[in-house]
Amino acid sequence: MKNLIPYFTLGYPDNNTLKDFLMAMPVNKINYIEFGFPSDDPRYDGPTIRITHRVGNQNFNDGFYKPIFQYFKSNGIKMYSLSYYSDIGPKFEDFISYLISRGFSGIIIPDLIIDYYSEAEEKISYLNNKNFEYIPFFSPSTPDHIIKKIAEMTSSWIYYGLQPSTGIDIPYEIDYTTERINQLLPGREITYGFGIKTEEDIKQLMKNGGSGVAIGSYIEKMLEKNDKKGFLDYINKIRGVLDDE
Amino acid sequence: MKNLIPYFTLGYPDNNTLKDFLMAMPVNKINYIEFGFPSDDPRYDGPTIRITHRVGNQNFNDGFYKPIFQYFKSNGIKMYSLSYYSDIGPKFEDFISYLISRGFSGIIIPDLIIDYYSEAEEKISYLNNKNFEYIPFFSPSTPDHIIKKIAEMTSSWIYYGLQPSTGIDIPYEIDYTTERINQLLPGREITYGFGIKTEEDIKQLMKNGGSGVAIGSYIEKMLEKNDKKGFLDYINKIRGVLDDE
Amino acid sequence: MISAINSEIIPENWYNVIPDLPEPLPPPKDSKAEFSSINLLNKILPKEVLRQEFTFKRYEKIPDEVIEQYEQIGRPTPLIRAKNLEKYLDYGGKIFYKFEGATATGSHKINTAIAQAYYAKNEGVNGVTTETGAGQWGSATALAASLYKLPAQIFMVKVSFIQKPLRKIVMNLYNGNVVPSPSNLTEYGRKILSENPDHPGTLGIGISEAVEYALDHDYRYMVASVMNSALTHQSVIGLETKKQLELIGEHADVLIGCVGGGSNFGGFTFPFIPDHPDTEIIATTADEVPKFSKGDYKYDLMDSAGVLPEVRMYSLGADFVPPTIYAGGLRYHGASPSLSLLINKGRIKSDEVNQEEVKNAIRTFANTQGIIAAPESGHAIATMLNYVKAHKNEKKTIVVNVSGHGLLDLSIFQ
Amino acid sequence: MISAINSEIIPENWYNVIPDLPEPLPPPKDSKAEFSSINLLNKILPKEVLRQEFTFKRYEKIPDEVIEQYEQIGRPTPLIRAKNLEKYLDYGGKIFYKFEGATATGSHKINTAIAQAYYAKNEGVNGVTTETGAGQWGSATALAASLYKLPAQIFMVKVSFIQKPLRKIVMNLYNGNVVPSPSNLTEYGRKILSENPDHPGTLGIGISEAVEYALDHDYRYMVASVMNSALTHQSVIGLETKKQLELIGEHADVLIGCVGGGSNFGGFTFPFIPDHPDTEIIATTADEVPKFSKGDYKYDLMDSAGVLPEVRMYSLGADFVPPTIYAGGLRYHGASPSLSLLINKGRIKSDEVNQEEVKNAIRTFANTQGIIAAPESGHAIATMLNYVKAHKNEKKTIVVNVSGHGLLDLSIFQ
Ligand SMILES: Cc1ncc(COP(=O)(O)O)c(C=O)c1O
Ligand SMILES: Cc1ncc(COP(=O)(O)O)c(C=O)c1O
Repeated sequence: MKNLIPYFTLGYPDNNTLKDFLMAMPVNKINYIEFGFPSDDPRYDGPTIRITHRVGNQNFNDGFYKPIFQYFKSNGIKMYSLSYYSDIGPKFEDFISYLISRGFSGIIIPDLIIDYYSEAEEKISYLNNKNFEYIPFFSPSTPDHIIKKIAEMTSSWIYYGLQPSTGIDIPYEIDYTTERINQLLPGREITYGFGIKTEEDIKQLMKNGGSGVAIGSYIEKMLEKNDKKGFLDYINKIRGVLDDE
Repeated sequence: MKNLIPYFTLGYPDNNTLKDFLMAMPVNKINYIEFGFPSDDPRYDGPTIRITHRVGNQNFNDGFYKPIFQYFKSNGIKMYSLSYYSDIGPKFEDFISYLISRGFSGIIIPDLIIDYYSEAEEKISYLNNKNFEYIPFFSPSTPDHIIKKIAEMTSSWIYYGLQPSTGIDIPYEIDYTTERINQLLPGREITYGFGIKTEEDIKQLMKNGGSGVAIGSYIEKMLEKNDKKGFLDYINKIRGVLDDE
Repeated sequence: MISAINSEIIPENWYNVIPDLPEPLPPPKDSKAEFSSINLLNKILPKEVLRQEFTFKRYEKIPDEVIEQYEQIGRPTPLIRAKNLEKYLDYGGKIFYKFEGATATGSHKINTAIAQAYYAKNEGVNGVTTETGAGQWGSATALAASLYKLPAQIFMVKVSFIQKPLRKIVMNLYNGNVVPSPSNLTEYGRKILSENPDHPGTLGIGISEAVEYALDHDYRYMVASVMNSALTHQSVIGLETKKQLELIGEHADVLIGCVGGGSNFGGFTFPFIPDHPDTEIIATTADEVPKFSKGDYKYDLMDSAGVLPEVRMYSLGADFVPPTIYAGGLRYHGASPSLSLLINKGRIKSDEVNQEEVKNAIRTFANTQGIIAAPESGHAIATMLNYVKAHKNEKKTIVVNVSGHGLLDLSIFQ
Repeated sequence: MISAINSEIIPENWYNVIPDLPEPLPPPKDSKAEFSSINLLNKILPKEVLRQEFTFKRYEKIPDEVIEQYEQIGRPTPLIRAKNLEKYLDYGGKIFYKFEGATATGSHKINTAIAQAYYAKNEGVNGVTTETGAGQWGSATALAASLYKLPAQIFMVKVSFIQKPLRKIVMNLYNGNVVPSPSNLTEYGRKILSENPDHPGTLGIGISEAVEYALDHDYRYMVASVMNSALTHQSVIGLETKKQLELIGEHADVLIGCVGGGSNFGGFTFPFIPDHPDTEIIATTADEVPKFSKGDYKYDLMDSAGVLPEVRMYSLGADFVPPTIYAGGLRYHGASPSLSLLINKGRIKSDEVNQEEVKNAIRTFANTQGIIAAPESGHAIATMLNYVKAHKNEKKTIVVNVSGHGLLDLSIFQ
């Protein structure tokens, strides 16, 4: 089964609305979930998600989410944290221990190999030793040799962002992208995300060997409008598209 | 025997001095002689000879020279007139009759194919019909096809000027020149003139197939100085050079 | 030059350094929380340019229509061995120079202007617009637009517009509409003029006017430098140079170029990055704009008006005001992100030269090689002369990019 | 451009048209009875130049040292098919242009300047000297002298010296010493200045000063145009063009160039004379200097001062003073003897164009091809545009010589 990975910034638009959406989500249609820990400087996110961080920062409260994390964990859904190294760097080990304690399977750190490349190797080894998945985040601007090197240091799935930042409508080329990635990372499980535009694109990505898609900005917009029905329909629709493949 | 062709402007520096030089000339050392009929516009002559024309124009007097012409004729020396077409053109036929009456063998007309090219063919035919030699005058600026064409219309010897005008010290290239001329006019009798610089050059010209040299400016200078001895020595010396070959 | 070999020298593909960088390139980011200037790019850049801005593709096919115009404006440009200069310097090595001044508008700027105008034309827009300081970029934009029969609206910083009347003539000859900025063609310009009718203008104001004009008239905005797409288009310089060196069996030991926004430098040197690991690469700036030695490697605004995104680069601060140096094209406060990264990682070195050195370098180059280099390019030449002096006994093959001629900047010698 | 093919395009020999003329060329003659200005040439020209002036040799070997400098200053120059212009004119034929503006000093003048300076250097003289009007020739002389490390003393007509300060800068960058003429460097100049300190100068005075300076300082005088040796050196233009056309399998049906003294025109077209009997050849002059239509084919002075010999040519009279037209290089009253003869014999046709046509032609050429042509070259372009209009349906291959760029003459558009 292809993976559908919804993304949520914790605390957006408010704790209760988010909980409402999360609990309504049909757990049999997803297998991974991505939680954004609100950042002070979500610089590689687009305007939609940037706002969710600012709001989430006000609202996030571990006590509120602890049972929710527990709920997903017990339903066999793997949880991944999206966190900026600029936020967690100073207290990296504590934060990883915290994530483990909350049942998370791994972490995505979009700025680690961009802005802290010299520290990346050490941190990835640390996570490997903890048996905690480090999910490499690559994008069009990740050089080939770095994609190879980082991928070799890990064995988990890989997150490939089609856009320079989330929710930005910049032309991308699916065939070239998958060709590149398949060549650099043969046989690897790849999730595509960051501004996928159409169902057609999703189909194409899966046809070309992708193993899943991550959906973020679109969901945040429905949370903002409190459109739970729209959200559920959307999840079902994408699930259908993925299953078609 | 190679030809030595001395040149004199009639009437220069005065009739008597010129006569004195002419009569002193050893007739066995020369076989052609060239007489310049003073021109109003000797434009293809250098400064030395230009002056002789101006002076000669004042002095020339047919009656004075008639016996001299007779003297050379009777000594078997062929006489050639050097005349500008700009002077003789209007009374061309009369002038040719006059030359014939004075025992001349032919005529050199330096400006005919330069400034009156369109009339040249007709005039040359006229001379041919009269059995009067037309001596083609060529120079570095005569185009190849014209050298060929004019030469084919005549059978006499040919006057090749090494310089654009007489007595002008401009670098020339003997080997190239004779190569060109021999190629364009194989087997033809060629006299070189117009500013030959050294005895070495004369030797070289003869060695390369030239049949004679014409000497002008140098002689005029000795006439000017009334240096008869120098003149006779020079004639002897050049004769020697030619005979060496 | 029309000859059998032309098609062999002009490359078929541009080269994009992104996939070969030593580390991932920090992407552009929005400087304001609510407004996405990255999204704005979507509305003002041709789609293809935007795509190229973020592509990982190492090679980007140059459209046939662009190659045709490259040939029309004088590509390939010559690579000439500066034998007279070698003799003058008594240098045992070899000095080559690539001469972008041989193109129609007299500098490398035309290389990206043609590409951008082509993509704009292809998308059926009404015209193109841009800002210009000293006028090099405005000239290139005007000609490129004219080649594809597009109108061009150029906002020229008012003080330069007044000081450089010849540049305006050039742009007019190329069918460009040039106005001094601030102008009354835009709301932004009108607002500034109403506050101060004698405002001398700035590049930031010019950019803001051009962007507003593009949005209002369905024009596209033309990017002079700094951005990755511009550097990719400029790679034609380096790719030709590589090919030309190859044809004569030479290997570049040292590459030298000058840096304003980084486009001629990146275009010239980046194609050597993947397969010339031992080639020394040196970026020259003006003493007065010491971005690499005194600037920080940080996220900063591309333009003082904050219209375009922030990028991570060496920067002296978007509001840095350099002294009025004679090399207008080197006054920019930052440098292209990819170049900045390569400098930060030590792959590319930097150098700074002062006005006197540059003037002398231009003089020496003129009276030995005959070429009067642009003041910007004079910096690269000055660094090259210093390099030769410092490495007198090493017989290196040095290649310097002379990004433009200085025939419209002669007044600096007055 | 450095490439394997360069050496194939730059010819090994110059071409001299003399042996291929339809009739013998009337030689130069002295205008004064007592004084031989032809002899004077002997003292002021390098021996080799003088020899070439009167040689019948069809091919003259270009010395290796000259070929090396030809490469240094940008030869071969490009031959470009003006596809944009063809489209703009909707012309079914082909238009090519040879671009001499691509050389270091921006015009063809450098081709003969290098040769003359080389021969002067070879003969161990102290320096070279010449006069210059608008400055093109002075720039070429200064650079050529600098390339062979000879001092150059340039007498620039005073009024131009004042009006064109940029030209002076260029010559200085090329190590040339430039003074306004009349100057106090010569007796002749001092005499004129003592009579009128504000004398504006003339080309004739400049020539007299240069000749005097050459005689007094063991310098050699450099000949800009008109004389045969200069045309022979310029034949590098036409020989390259022939080769370039050959390489792409094209045949020139029509050749067009502009005529001042005739050097760029002769250099461009004469190499086609011997083996292209059917090629139409058209010489363009300015309406204001109608030498071919209103001048006489006669012996006349080469210079108004009467220092140089008389030659047979089309002339409006050595004291002809044309209106101050924008194309300084076309103001000369006569035209090279060989060209005059070819026109007189009908082998070459002539055309005249007016200022407005020329300006429009330069504009059209600029915004289609990107090249801002020199005003002189603009005349050739104007004739070409008229030719295309008049022969719209004949698919000719037209080749036009663009003898220089106009970047230092932009003020005509002000
Ligand atoms: C001739 C020339 N060289 C260099 C530059 C610097 O720009 P960049 O660094 O983008 O090549 C400019 C900019 O105007 C220029 O005109
Ligand atoms: C660019 C250019 N073209 C043409 C000419 C005319 O001279 P010529 O007829 O000798 O080529 C000049 C003379 O100054 C010139 O500068």
